[in-house]
Amino acid sequence: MPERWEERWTLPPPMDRGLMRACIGLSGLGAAILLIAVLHDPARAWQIYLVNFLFWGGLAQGAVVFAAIYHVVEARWGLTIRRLAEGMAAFLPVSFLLFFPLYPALDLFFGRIQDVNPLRGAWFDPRFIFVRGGLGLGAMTVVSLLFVYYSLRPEVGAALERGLRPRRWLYGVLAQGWQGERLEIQRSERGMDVLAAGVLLAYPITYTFMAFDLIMALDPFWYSSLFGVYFFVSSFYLGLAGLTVVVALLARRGLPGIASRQLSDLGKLVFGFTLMYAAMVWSQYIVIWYGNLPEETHFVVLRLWEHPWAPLSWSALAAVVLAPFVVFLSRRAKENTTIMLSIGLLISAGLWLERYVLVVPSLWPGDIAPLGWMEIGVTAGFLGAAGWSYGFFFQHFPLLPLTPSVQAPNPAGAHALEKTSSSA
Amino acid sequence: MSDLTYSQVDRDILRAMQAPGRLYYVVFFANLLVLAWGIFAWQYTIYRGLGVWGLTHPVMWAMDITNFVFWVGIAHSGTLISAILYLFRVRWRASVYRTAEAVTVFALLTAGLFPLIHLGRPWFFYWLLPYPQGGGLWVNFRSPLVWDVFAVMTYMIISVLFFFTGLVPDVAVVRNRTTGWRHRFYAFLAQGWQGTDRQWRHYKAAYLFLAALATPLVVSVHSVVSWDFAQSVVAGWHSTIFAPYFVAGAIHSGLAMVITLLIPLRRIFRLDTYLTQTHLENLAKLIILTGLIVGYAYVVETYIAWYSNNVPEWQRFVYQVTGEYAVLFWIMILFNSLVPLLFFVKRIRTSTPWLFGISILINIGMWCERFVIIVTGLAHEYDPYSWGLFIPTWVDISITLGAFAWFFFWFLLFAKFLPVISIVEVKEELPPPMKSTGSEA
Amino acid sequence: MEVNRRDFLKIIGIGGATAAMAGCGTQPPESLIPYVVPPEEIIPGEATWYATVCRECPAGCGMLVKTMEGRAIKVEGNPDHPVNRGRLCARGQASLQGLYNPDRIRQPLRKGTDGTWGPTSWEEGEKVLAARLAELKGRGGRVALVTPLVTGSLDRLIDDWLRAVGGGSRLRYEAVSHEPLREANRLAFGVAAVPFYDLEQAELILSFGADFLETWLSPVEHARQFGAMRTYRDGRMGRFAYIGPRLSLTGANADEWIAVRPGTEGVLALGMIHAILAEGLATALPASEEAAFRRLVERWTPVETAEQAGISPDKVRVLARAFARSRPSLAVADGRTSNGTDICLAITLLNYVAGNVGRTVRFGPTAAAGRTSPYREMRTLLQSMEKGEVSLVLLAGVNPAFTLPEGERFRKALEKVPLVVSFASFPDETAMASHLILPDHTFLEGWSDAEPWDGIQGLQQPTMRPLYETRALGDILLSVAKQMGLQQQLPWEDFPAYLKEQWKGLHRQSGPAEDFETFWARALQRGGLFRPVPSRPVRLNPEVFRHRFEAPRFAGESEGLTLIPYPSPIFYDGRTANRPWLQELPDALTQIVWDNWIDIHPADAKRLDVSEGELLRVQSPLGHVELPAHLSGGVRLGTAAVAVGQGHSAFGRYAEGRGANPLPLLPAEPETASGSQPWIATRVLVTRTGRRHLLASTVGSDRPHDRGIIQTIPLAEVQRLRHPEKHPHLLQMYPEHPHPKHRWGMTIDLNACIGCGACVTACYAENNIPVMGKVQVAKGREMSWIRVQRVDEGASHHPEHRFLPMLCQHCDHAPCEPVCPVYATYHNPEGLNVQVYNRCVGTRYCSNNCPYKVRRFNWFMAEWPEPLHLQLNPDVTVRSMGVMEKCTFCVQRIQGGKLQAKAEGRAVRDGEIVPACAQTCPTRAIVFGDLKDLDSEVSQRSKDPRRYRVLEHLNTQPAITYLKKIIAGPVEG
Amino acid sequence: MARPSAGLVGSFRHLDSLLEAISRLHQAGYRDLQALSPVPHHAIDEALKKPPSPVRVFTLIGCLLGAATGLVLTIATSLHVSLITGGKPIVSIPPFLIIVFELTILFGGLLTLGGMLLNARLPLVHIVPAYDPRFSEDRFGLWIRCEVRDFDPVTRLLESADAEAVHRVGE
Repeated sequence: MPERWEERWTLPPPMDRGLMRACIGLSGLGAAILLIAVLHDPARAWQIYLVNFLFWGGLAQGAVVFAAIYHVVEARWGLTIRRLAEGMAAFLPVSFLLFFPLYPALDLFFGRIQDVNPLRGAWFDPRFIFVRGGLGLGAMTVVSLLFVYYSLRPEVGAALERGLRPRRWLYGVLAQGWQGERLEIQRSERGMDVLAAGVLLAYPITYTFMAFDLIMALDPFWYSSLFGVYFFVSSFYLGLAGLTVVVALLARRGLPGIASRQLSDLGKLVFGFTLMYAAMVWSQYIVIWYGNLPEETHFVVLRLWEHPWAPLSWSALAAVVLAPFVVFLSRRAKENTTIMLSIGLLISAGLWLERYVLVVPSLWPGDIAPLGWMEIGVTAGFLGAAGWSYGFFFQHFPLLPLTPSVQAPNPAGAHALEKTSSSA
Repeated sequence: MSDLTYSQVDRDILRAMQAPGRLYYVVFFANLLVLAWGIFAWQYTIYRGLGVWGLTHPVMWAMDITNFVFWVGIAHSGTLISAILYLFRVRWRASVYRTAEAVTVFALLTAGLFPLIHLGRPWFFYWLLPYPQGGGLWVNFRSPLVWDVFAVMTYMIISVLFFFTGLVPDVAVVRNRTTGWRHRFYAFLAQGWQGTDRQWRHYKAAYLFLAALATPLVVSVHSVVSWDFAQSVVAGWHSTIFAPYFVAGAIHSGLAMVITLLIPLRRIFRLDTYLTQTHLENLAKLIILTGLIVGYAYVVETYIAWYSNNVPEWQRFVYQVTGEYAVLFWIMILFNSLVPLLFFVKRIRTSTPWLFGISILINIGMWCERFVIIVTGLAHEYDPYSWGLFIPTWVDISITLGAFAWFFFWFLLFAKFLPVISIVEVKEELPPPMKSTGSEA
Repeated sequence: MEVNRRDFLKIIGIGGATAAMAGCGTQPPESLIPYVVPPEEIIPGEATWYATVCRECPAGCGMLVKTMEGRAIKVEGNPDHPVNRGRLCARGQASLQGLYNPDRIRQPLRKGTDGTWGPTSWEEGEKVLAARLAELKGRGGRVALVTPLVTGSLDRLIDDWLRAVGGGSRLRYEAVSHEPLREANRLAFGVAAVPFYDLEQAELILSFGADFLETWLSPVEHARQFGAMRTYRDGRMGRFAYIGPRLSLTGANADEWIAVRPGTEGVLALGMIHAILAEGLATALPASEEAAFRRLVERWTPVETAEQAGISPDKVRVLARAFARSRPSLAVADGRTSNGTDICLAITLLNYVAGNVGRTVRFGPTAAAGRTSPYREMRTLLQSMEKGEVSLVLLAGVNPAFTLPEGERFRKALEKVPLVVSFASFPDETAMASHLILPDHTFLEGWSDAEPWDGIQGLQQPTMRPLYETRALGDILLSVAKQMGLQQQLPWEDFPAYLKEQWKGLHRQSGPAEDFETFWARALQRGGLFRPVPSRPVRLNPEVFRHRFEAPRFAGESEGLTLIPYPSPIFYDGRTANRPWLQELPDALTQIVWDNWIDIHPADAKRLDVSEGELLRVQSPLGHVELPAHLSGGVRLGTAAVAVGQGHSAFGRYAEGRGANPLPLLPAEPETASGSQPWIATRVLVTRTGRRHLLASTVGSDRPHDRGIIQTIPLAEVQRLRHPEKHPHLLQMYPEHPHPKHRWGMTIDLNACIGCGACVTACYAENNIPVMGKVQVAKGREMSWIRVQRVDEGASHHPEHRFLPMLCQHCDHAPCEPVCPVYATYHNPEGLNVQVYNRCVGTRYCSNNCPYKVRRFNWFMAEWPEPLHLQLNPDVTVRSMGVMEKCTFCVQRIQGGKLQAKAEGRAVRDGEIVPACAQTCPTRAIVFGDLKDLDSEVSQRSKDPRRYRVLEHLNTQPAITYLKKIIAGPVEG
Repeated sequence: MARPSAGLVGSFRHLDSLLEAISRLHQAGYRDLQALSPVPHHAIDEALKKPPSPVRVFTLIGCLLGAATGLVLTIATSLHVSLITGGKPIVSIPPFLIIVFELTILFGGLLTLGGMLLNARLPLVHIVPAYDPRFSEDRFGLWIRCEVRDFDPVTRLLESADAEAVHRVGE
């Protein structure tokens, strides 16, 4: 790992200009298609929009939460990975803005639940959902960005001091009241302590209510108390998967700080969350299966046993649970970038499908699953947006963080770390 | 701690195993009395019938199952600390995990009794075991209670294995320093351990895999326990969040129990060098986490009760908050999810009295939680005509106290007969004696 | 007194051994002819049925008694009997516990000079009696013989015998009697009789305080008629309004409760006549009479009437209109106030004006109930006893020391009598006050016959050999006569001979189509001789127009609450208070067991600062009792109600010391007109004692709580009903499972259920359900497999009771089954939710997971004090401690039925397999059968558009379909 | 060749001395070495060039065995008893999976332990002569089995890696 920080800027950004342009183009195209779709078949357009909103937002947020956890538990095994995760925060403000176009669709989504129980009507009044959703997501975004900001601040300031990196307008803003490297590193550590905690507190709450309001409530009869947990776990899992993709890609480019050990640690983490995700699915399934209460079962049966959703659901489960579980049982698989990359992609794709199956069957009356140009277009648009925002981040900020000061706090720590890794 | 030498470690930890003082005996026999009383209460139940408990129609489970869930819960923190933290390479676990594991084993010994005690015809308990029975009958594998049998049995076996495996190298040390029957006893436990590289290699491997197995197991066990309730259709029981909620709750209570036991242990055996304030502080931090999870579950349960638009669900919630058992409910909210937040304050989580007090409150709170879930769910079921109340009798209470006595009976023996801190792992945490770095052992 | 009773129990103890012996496999006498084909001998394990008559109250229902190994183990109604057509009430069901009551008097007893009891021999006892009679013979009139309302042969024998032994006064004393009714009919039509009221035909019934579903005349019969009358047919059903200060169980089944002031029922009736005439609705009335009526009732304008009765004038007009317009209508009355006769008369006239006489009110058949001796005569006897004019009192089956307002005084008076002989079967208050007890058989052990209505001769035969050394009253009388050398007057050597003689007479009347023996055999098999009786036309007696109607009089201060004692639906006049099944049977309206209490209106309670369960001192000018308060909107403001029947000071372990007997609070003056005893005749001052009393009830919450457990539907909407909407989205986790041969199911029509609780007691009797006692029930540990849930859907000051029999629903998706770790409960191929007792380990999870809460756990080892154990049904396991139990749909009967069908090589017939609850249900609310048989009644009924299943949203798929109760709303004119 | 019964035991104060000794003996061509230490250390394993423990295989087998047992047990017995409860299918896979899971863990754990005992040659009835209680406390031991004629060179090697003491065992 390069000790002298100048080298941090010599590393090439993960995305070159061409790729960036492609992404921007893609997002523009997506927007266009969305527009056409809305005019053509709003119901269908908005539901796929919601799917992607949940998917990409969750991906970015999940990754940032990972960074926060990494900081809180004072992990030391892969700083680069942390920074790559922080990078995903760049999409959060975009995602936040993408929430608001949903407004016209809310009546579409919550008309039924308002009819079913007028008592709950006020709670599902589109305006109210809009407000609380906006506030929740807003807060979540702000906290996440601040966390990342504190993580960046030291190198930004350092860069300015050394007159590196021309984009003064941005750096100027970020490095307000710079007090010198040593001090800044400590300050940023403290700031990150607080904000990481903030992120970790805000995340479950925001995402629980996202799950309840934007997915569960689409079906006016169904409810499951675990659904919130399930959703934020799966979003975090999604974040990890996305991260795995990025890490695997960069590892093949030989990015320093990402050795086979980092890969395999990341692999173990993904493996762990495969189990976690499975547990969340299972905990709901077994209870609903056993109780066999119509108000619960209809939601599950519709997706797992009824045409046309069953094949989609099962393939989603296969991609999200089965594949990673089997593959990651092997130790070597976790160190192989190709396998990591493909598993990462598989999980991400699977989770996109999962979001799709959670949302669409509640809204879509037809007996053919709507998967056509609208869906592809809108998804592509989101992909583009996520892409260029991520690229943007690394065009401005180094891949290797300065905080926490790299040398491990005590040799015993390193010692312990070696020891267990050897036995693992 | 890093200025310790290997032999110093041996001396310090073995000191705890010297012949006990008067206080120990007083406590031990007082405890024995309570235990005897509890056993009497149980025998009386068997003789007269479950009618001597406060149980009634519709509340057919109450303190019996509460105790069962409570003790299984206590067990969980042990495995968390010894297995999960091991996998996560958390260094500070070394000095606390032995005690935590002992808590696991003894808590399971206690919990395991209740499925037996609570039966209407305990003398037929073996009918719950999977073996071909009269008329080609087997157990009903669809029943959560059978899952319980498997989960708890497995858990008990695995934790005992884990416990004794971890003990072997330590016991070898003890073996070398004892004579007479003690020597023979420890020699037996040590299984002829000498710490050859071969032994160590396979030992470490086995230990790692046991840890890897124990981790999903511990999660499954309390999930299964939670499903004793969640699989039913009882309003307030049938809830998908129960599994993770119970697991978190279990660890919550377990950590509290570990703190409750470590603090006096550390004081009496003067182990402050090994059980430092940071150890307790870290446990306290974990408690913040579990406390938050449990609190989250309370909130979500409430929200869903309202959201579901399910009349019995909501009425039961209102009853739980305002009915005869409301006090217990509020105790549970206060002690389990609010009081632990005090640990956010560094001064509190680093002060032994605070730690001790709060950990005891959490123990109380978690017991209440189980009671509230079980009893309020049953007391106000679907048919209002059959609503009813559980009012504990002296027998209920005696058996509950007896269970605590039973637990402490084993723990007291443990404290005197086995090293309460893992000698080897503490040594591992020390930098090895190196001529090059001049560090000595 | 106390001392005596304790000795008593000692003696009973001695008798124990005999009982045990008597129990095991006693062969019944050869002469008995069973209901079904006579068996050559008793086949072990096979039931033999005997037809007989229920004597628990004067209604005289026909009864079939199931005996096994020579022991009576279950009683059921006799389907051939015109009174009850196969149905029985709870009291009838519990008669077995009279037979097997552990406190029965087991041999003749004699009180020593020191007042302690000792056993004696029959010879000895009869000698004493004979000697006494002999010495009194010819000194005339110093003998008094008191029996309840005995009818038929025994009645005649007693008269003959009394004449033979030298005469004396003979009383037929019933505490719950109908003299005012009889007197009213005498005044109106010159016929001193209680007519036949045809509830079934009526379009509208107005009950002026007549609790015809509980204790009035012939409850089971009336319940059946009522059920039929209330049946919904094309948009209509019979309407029913209840008028009276207290909402009785009968009233609870009415469309409307009009809470008039006590004793003003008659006024309302007169007011209605006034209104009917005013609106010219009395079409049936001849002009002459109409004028007379106008004069008679002119005082009672609707306004005046309403003023006196404490209701609104409109109500009077509406009722009048409705009553006159519904053809036919029917008004029934029970005069229990000081102006009882006037009330009954007014109602009789109301019926007459509306043209119901001859249609729904028919003279022929008339009721035996009209032949009781008025209470006034008991009073006379009492006074002459006090004057020492009576030297011998014979008491058979009556308990005046308990049922007379001056019971205590009666007991003292008895002391003035040199010899008091009691024929009682139980150590009740009166028996304890006698000198010599010559115990009679219970009716299940002896011969007799009963004639509740003229034309209906029920034949009572012994169903088993007497348990103890008891003798039939008839036999005693005859043998005493023999000892007195009266052979020529009374030549019969025992009562059966006399009985046969009487029936030879009936045989002659019925025409010698067949020889007597066949006639007799058929009578025994059928349970009696039932002949239609033509109804006699009656003419209104003009005298009646000169009748002066009086207002009720009440003793006690005016600020007190008017006390309304009423005969308990469960204990009648207290004679069944020693039956544990009945003590454990929840009172229909309060669900309280093992107790009695005083109903106080919530507003009064507020005024008096009284709370539920507080022990109150109830003070009348004549005395005071202490009773726990029960707050209930079921009494009119300013009144308080207490059930009669509890509060025994003697009468065995189950009856003694429960609550208090309100009768001693009542003034003793007979009602002038009829000589009956007015029960609603005093006001009481209610004061707090500050002490509390545990009222054990089986109800958790009696409010509906929006659970939709008891569902109702307005009359108007029934027609519009189509099949109830299916669940909006029924996507299940797993497929349905088939029932290859049968699928046993049940329908319960909530519109027919009157909440009487007969099903509950029948279930106790059939299924060996243990009785837990007050303390355990208070803890919610009653063991009933079926319960009649009561929900109050009305306002707190005006309750609206709904009843729902709840039992195991035998769900297709029974939540109780999968949670059992040992397969102790599962779903059998015929759709039964089976409970395997000897497999159960008692985890109790099944009960926790049963949404209907119908599973019962054996908290202790159940006990049946000897000889109650002799009643246990050998076809049903007695459950041991620590196991779960519940309704089995009477699986033993299902098995029996299937075997029967198999033996006869045919399919099971619809209706041949009937569980105990369905069998006894007086209104046929409960119907059982095979749902796979699409023509079966149960299948038909379960297609009824009113159908619903309790807690359907849980997808348990019960085998029991309920039919919603129809709410007709207040009567409109 | 037949394994020599006798041997030398050197005891060391320091871990690195031990490692030093090991590598020198290796160079000198002595292969039959066994280290004794109060704590495990991967450096020792690396120095001795021992293969990784095969216990993991036992664990895996155990788990598979457990899973299989669970499936067979639940399905077979349910089919055998074949009573319907709560309308659930006779073969109700979801509940059975819970049993399968528990047995997987149980058997896995048991075989793991078995594997360890088997491979580590435990339990050991007789303590090897080379063992010294201090090896469980604060000393590192190295046991070389060799012919008597090699004693001197080995002793020298050990002392050159400054062993505290060298004993002869197994004569």
